[in-house]
Amino acid sequence: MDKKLFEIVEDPIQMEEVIEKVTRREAGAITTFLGTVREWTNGRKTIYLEYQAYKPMAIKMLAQIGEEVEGKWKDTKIAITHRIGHLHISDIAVAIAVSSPHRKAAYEANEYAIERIKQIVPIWKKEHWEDGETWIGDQLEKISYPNGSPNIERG
Amino acid sequence: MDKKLFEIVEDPIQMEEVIEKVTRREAGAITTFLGTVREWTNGRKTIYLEYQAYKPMAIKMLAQIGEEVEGKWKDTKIAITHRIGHLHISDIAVAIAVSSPHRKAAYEANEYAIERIKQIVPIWKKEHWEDGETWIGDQLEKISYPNGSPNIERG
Amino acid sequence: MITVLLFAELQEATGRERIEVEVNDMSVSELKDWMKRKYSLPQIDRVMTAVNEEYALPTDRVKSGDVVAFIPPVSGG
Amino acid sequence: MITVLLFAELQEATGRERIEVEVNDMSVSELKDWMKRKYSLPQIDRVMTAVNEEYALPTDRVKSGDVVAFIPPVSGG
Repeated sequence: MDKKLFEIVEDPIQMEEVIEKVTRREAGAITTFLGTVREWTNGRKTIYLEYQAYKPMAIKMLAQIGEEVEGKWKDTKIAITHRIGHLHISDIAVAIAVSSPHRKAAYEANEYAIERIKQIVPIWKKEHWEDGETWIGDQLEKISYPNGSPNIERG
Repeated sequence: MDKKLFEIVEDPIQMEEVIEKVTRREAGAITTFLGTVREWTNGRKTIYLEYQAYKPMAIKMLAQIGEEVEGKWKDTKIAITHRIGHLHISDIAVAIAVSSPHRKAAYEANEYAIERIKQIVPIWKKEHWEDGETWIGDQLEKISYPNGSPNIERG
Repeated sequence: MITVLLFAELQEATGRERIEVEVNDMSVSELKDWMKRKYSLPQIDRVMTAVNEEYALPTDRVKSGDVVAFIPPVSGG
Repeated sequence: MITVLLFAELQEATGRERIEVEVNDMSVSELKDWMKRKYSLPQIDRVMTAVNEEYALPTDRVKSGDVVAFIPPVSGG
């Protein structure tokens, strides 16, 4: 699997580049997901976010998600870029692009990928609110490991 | 509703521009769909496509889909650009961007929009195959008007 | 006078994009029947009709000054 | 010697990104218990563990030369 399909970057994400990675003559549908920094969460105002990653493992886990996707949805191709560091409102934190001959698979595979990112990829978000700061984990958002789902595979 | 959110164009579609139209401080998720020209359909090789539109009505219908989406999924914003004319393999024929505070709505609304485009927007595709040409309608693809769905509204 | 717009296969079958029809006050289905005979268009039976850019029913009336578009099965997207 | 990597809240609680631990051959859960006592980290109980960049079970053994990362609940995306 091409390593560049799965990246952790510190500079702004260029959507067109992520889309280009999955563009193919046999694809009729490309779906993308952009996770952007939202100003308000549960009534609290975000000033900026800080993302941290365990970079080599995060890239491995993104590639694992890619294998899962391409196993579950035949003929799909996926690329994922996650940005880390200091992000402002409306900045793109993550971009996922999936191409497929048909659109149904492109939507399903894309949504599967973002769900898995939120479960198994070692990346952490620190919210800097107007009135404080917190590392976001299962205490504030959803439980991050429903049913112990990081799929521990034994060697 | 901002008219520029719904466009029929003859030049290549710039994805970033479509995304920009729906980017908002309150959005945490943006989904896009790109319909691209596929080389092979049911074993026949496409050389290029020709799209024709009944332009003023097509823009109206895109705007109607926008109203449907924003009525069904609270706090979503949608932009749709469809290209017409001569398109080659991998060219983008249609781009849909939906922003939403939460991702589930962004996926659902986006998929709803492409289904509706294929039902009610007066745009036609002529396939130029290696061995002939055909206007695509319900004789070759799916029935275009399942259950008479163009929602005829009486004034 | 009614303006009729033709697209896709109907445009190719007739060699016309636009036809001016010298009638007033007829139903959409009457207009379709007239088109079918005059231009030999059997496929017009499976075509939707828009009057002034809104989808219309077969029983809707068409009046002088209206723009009627015949909409073959669409295939955008 | 084992290398321990700390992230997010664990990094801030300890003031350390990386710790070298002078032990050989212990289980992941024994290492967690040791970390919990030594650095006062009650939250380590709800943290996943990766050994050499693969998620590990509490019963997995950690040996000299391994890189162990404690992975607080992730919040990417």
